[in-house]
Amino acid sequence: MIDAEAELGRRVQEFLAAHPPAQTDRDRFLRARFEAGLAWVDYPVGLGGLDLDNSVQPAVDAAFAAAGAPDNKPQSNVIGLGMAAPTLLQWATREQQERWLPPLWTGEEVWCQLFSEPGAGSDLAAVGASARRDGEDWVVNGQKVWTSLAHTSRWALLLVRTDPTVPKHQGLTYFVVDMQSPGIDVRALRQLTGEAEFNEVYLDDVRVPDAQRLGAVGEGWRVTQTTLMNERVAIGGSVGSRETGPVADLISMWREARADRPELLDDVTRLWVDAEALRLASALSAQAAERGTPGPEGSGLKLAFAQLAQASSSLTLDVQGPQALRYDDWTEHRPDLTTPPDRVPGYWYLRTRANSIEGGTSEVMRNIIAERVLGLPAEPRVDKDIAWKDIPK
Amino acid sequence: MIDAEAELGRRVQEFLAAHPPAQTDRDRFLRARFEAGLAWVDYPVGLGGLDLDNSVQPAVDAAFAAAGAPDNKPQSNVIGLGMAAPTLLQWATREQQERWLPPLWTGEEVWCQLFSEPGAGSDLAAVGASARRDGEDWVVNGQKVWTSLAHTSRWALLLVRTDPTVPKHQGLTYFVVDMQSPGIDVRALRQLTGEAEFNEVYLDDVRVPDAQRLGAVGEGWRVTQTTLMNERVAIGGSVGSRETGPVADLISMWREARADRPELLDDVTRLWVDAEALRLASALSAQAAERGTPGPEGSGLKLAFAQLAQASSSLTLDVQGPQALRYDDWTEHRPDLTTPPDRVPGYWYLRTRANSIEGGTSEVMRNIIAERVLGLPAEPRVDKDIAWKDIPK
Amino acid sequence: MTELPSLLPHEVDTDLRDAVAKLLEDRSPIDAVLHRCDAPEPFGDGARALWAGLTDDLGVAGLPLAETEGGAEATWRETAVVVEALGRAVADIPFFISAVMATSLAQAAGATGLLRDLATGHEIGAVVTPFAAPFEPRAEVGLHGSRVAGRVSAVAGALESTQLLVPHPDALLLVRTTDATITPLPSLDMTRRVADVELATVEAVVLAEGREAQQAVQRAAHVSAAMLASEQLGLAEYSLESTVQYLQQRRQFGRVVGSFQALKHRLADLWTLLIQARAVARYAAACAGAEEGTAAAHDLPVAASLAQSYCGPVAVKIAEECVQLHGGIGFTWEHPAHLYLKRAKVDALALGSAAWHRRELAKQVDL
Amino acid sequence: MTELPSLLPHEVDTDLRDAVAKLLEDRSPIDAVLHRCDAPEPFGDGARALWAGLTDDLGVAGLPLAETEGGAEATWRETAVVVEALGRAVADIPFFISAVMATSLAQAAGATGLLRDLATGHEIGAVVTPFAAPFEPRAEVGLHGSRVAGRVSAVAGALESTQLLVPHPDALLLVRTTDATITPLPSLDMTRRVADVELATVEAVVLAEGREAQQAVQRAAHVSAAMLASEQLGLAEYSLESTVQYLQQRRQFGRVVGSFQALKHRLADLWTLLIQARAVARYAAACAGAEEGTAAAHDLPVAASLAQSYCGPVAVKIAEECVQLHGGIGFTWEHPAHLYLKRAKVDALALGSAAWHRRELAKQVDL
Repeated sequence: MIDAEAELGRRVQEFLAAHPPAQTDRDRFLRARFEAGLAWVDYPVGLGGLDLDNSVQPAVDAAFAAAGAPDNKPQSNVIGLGMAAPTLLQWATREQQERWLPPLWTGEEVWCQLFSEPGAGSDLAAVGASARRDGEDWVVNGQKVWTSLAHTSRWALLLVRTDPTVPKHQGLTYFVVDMQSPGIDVRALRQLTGEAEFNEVYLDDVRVPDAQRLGAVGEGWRVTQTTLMNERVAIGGSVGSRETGPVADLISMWREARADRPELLDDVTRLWVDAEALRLASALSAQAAERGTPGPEGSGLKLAFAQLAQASSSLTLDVQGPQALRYDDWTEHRPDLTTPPDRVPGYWYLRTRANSIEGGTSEVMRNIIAERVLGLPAEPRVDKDIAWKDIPK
Repeated sequence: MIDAEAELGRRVQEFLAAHPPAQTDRDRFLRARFEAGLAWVDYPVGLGGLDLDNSVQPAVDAAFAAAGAPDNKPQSNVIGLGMAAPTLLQWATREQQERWLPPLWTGEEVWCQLFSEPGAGSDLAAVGASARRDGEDWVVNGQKVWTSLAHTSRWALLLVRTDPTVPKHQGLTYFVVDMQSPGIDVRALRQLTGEAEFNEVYLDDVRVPDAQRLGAVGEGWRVTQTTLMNERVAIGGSVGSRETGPVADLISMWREARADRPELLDDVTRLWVDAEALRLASALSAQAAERGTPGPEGSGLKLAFAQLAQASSSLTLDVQGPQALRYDDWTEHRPDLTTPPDRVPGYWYLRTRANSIEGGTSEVMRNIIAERVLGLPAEPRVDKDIAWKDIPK
Repeated sequence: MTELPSLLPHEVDTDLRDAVAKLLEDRSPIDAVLHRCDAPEPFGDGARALWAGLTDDLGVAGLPLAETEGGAEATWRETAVVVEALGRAVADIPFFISAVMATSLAQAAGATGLLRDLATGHEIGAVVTPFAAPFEPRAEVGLHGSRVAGRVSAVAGALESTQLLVPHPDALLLVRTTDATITPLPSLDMTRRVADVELATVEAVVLAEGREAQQAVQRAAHVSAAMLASEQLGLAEYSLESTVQYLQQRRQFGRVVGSFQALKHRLADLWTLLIQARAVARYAAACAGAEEGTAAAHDLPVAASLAQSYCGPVAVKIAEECVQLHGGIGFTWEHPAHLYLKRAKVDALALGSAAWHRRELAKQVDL
Repeated sequence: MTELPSLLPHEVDTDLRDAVAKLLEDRSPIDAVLHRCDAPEPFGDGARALWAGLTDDLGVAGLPLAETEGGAEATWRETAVVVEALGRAVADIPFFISAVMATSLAQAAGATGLLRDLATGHEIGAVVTPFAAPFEPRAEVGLHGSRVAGRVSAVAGALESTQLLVPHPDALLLVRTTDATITPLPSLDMTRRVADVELATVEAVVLAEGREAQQAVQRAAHVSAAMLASEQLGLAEYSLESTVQYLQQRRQFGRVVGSFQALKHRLADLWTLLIQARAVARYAAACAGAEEGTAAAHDLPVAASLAQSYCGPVAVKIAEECVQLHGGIGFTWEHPAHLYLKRAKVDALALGSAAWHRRELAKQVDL
């Protein structure tokens, strides 16, 4: 193991020597890193990796960063890296993988996810966008929503209904669709913060080659599970130090303003406590995962994170006092997702409302905990055994 | 109206002159008051009343109290007065009413309610205690629970299943049963406070004459609704002055102990606020009822009352400090229900746990509000259209 | 039972409420409010039409004023009915600022001339105090004879106003808005925008001095806090009703979403808070409107802080749950849920936070 | 990521936990605990058998002590495993009082002889401080040379004890229980009864004096608060598990009650609190058990107050919900839910309330 790590370290140094970051074109450098198997070291050889354990990835990334190598701007392609890549790894053919994975990893091609619809939110399996077979293609029609990055994406993961006459989970099929295809209309969706972080995507007779299908026809729900599982992982994230994360602004604002607002001490302390409890629980969960015995805490941590982020951003306004009424920017614009935006507390009060909706609502998290962790029975289901088309909508 | 009130006032004075309280035997006095129609003035003539509006009752009671007349110890017979009487008024025959109402009102006969069972709590319509017709009698078997006053009662309101082959709400029948009947076994049920306020009642081949049936066979659920409706009314109660009710102990304890525990000020103030909000909401509800436009607030007020009582009694222990660990009496005994017991805060912390269970759980209150007040749909019901005997238990 | 004032609406209240609601429906549908949030200036034509309807047609700006003050000889109780209706519609007009804050202050200072102007609605008053702070005399303002100088931040209604009332520790002053520099700020609640007010040694009319000025500010602070609760009640009522309606229609998992028990129970809890907030707001309004010398009038400081301790957090909670229970759609700009959320949160900060009012209350009732 | 100590159980912890759990199952089933609550004296035969099993057979009373102190050379981390298991079983033995409170105090005072006695379990120590108060030197006790006099109310474990440790502002004293007058009190938590302790000018051994005594008490207060969190965790775990089990079996309305979404969501929220309480308790134990000079050891005062700010209220909430969700049966004496409720509430009051610890924490972390 230690030999293997040393060997890997040598490989990285050799690569850096052969491709000095300062003298190498960014895209060429990244493509070469992918080809050398130093992109995702746990991926197969030929697909950006070396079939190693993913625990060694941080050391590789650190070595590249230390050498001043360009990174693949992961924040610009979160869905591609976090969700599309593992889904392709599991479900795509080798040929598909070789086409899609390299530019995905280098960031040359950004990915998005066409899953949610106005009528299929928490109940994702209810998607109504349809695909009809026509020769070697499928013809897709429908409307998707909450699509972040649709406006910068080359490819999308698409979940559609190919058979409305069977129960809802059975009639779905999963495709990769070229966002440059005719018939795709991406419209910015302005949200309550003023920004347009998400999009609505209208699909009007969009042709998708059958060769871009992942999994069998009717197997779309299973493929979707792979994608969603990785979404949850991505949301987990790392454990910061004390007073970072959702309470950071609150605590620093408090230390500035506390002399004027002593009545808020107990409220602030309560959230300090909640933040530290969540941080320790996240650390415990991460330690268990590192040891190879991951627990079922993810849904609970997401739930607690949303509550904490919302409560903290709300109290920050109370602590801030008169200036809290000052907003910064209501103009409709695309947020820069690569760095956390430097915005006023009022912005965060509004933005954190989404923490309990995006990536699985808090209500869905509670269902998951109750059923999968605590083993409580599912509620009576009225839509399980009937054809999708017969479900009341 | 004013004439009618003056006339009623004269009637009361005449009665008091004819039956000087100081010189009249208690039972005789009360019986005479019943016969004079001055018991429940809104009841029919001959059944304790004068067919008047019930808004004049308080004035009558006040006049009797002012004259030093004995009362009918309403706290010893809460179920009789609050629930049995209105049920008898609506469902019993005149003959039954004439037998049961006079000693009920005078307190010579106490009543209890044999409704809940171990397997039928919130789901009262699931009662499994059975009655089988046998000549002019019914033969009852089963177990009832949470029966307060069973050990002092002469009569009980009994809900039993007479037909297990029809859906659960349809197979129930309602009886009045003599608690002195052979086959009735009343056992004290000790609760977490140490007291035995309630009972379990075992019914073993108890014979109940068909003449003691209220409503038709199979109509028991409708009769039960009358009883329960009056339970809710009884729980509502009157509106006291500020700092009375569930926060009274907390506030007085706080004023004693606050110098030692300044960190609790905000918690205490929050409950003061909640108490005042509930008091004002109760007052608004009472004012609406007085004006003849009662609102649907009852369930919400009960819910809020339980929360407040529980939170206040809990915080009282924090305020009390070291002495909070001292309990007063764990011995199993029957509480005296005629006066509010003078107990330590720890007792109230425990006793108030029942506020969210007795008389309809807080969960049932929330269902009622959601469905009857907000008009949200009922959940899918799996037990509605199948025979009671086929419902999984 | 202690004798409480009536908390029920009188017949005239119902008429008043219906008249205001009708006007709002005609002149200020929610989409129009939403649209006006993007306008560079507040109080555009649509909002002005609504204002005119309220002040000219219905004449409700001077409800609590005496006839000699240009008023309708009603009380703050009736004003509360208007405030609640405007809250339901999250109306972007300076009614609360001018007809409640400024008017209560002018009334308490006995500024009859000003009151007559405010009552017509042709003059619009604003109080130069940061909206998200306790309503108190401002030390940021310097007084030099009858000239005032200073800068006060994030003042609500200054942009719409024509007259500025300036509470100073030693005097209550009146300045024409045109004599001040008003810098608009992008505002968390764009239906009630805030601005910085700069007074560059401006000549002012002294409305009251010394203890009289202080008492006037205190009275206005109590009346305003009490009346704000009715706005919060209106916000909460509308938010809850619209959420219930949405959940009665929206389907997921083949079921009406409003049939899911977890959501039903949350809505039941919110409704339970709402009926209590209603009683608290009505009591505060009754105390504000009570005749001097009565127990209710005497209880106004308690009722006002109680109202802001209770109704602010309830309105915020309900508005937050409204966004949450609408799912994604509630997070979009085009759905009005966010207007209620922003107003509710700003109102909870306004005139002293709930925590600040709890401290006040604790002093008042000896906790 | 800041380097945190491991919050996961070690292999040896799992063995320890299983051994204690087995012992509890054999010698202290919950019905036996319930039965003993009605006994006039605490620490009857059954409880003594359990105590003997823990101290003699498993030898866990001296886990964190050095060999020279009669200990097992483990740390408070391992003691926390025992405390958690005892909390799950709401065991009515003086382990927390003697093997945590008294032992941590004797250890901090360097009272080696006493530690050896406590480690065997043949002597049982109790600290003469009101259990429902911050763990601090007591001014009720007067010190006259080496003689102590005074009365301390509602002391936990005094009835079971053989040795009393008396923290006084100027010294830490040791008195034989037989030299004191112990008046038993009916106790809210009958599984950990309290008594008034009267010292009528009794000769005492001085274990430490002045600043040393004060530091010993402070260290013991931190260790005890940290360890109490593991007891609270155990209470909460059992309460939640038993509630889930009950709701998986109980049927109403033709459905398993645990399938009702409102209850499922409440249980999910409780579980979310529980996993956080677990991490907080583990961290506090790790800090208590950390080697001197490490970051974790330095953080003990914060970790201890954090633990009592968080775990106390969580255990109470879960125990209260356990009673509620059991419906009527949870309100009966014969069901053990109330034992957990009473213990959880008393523990939340013990060694400083959550509100008191939040104040301490605010000072520690500069809020």
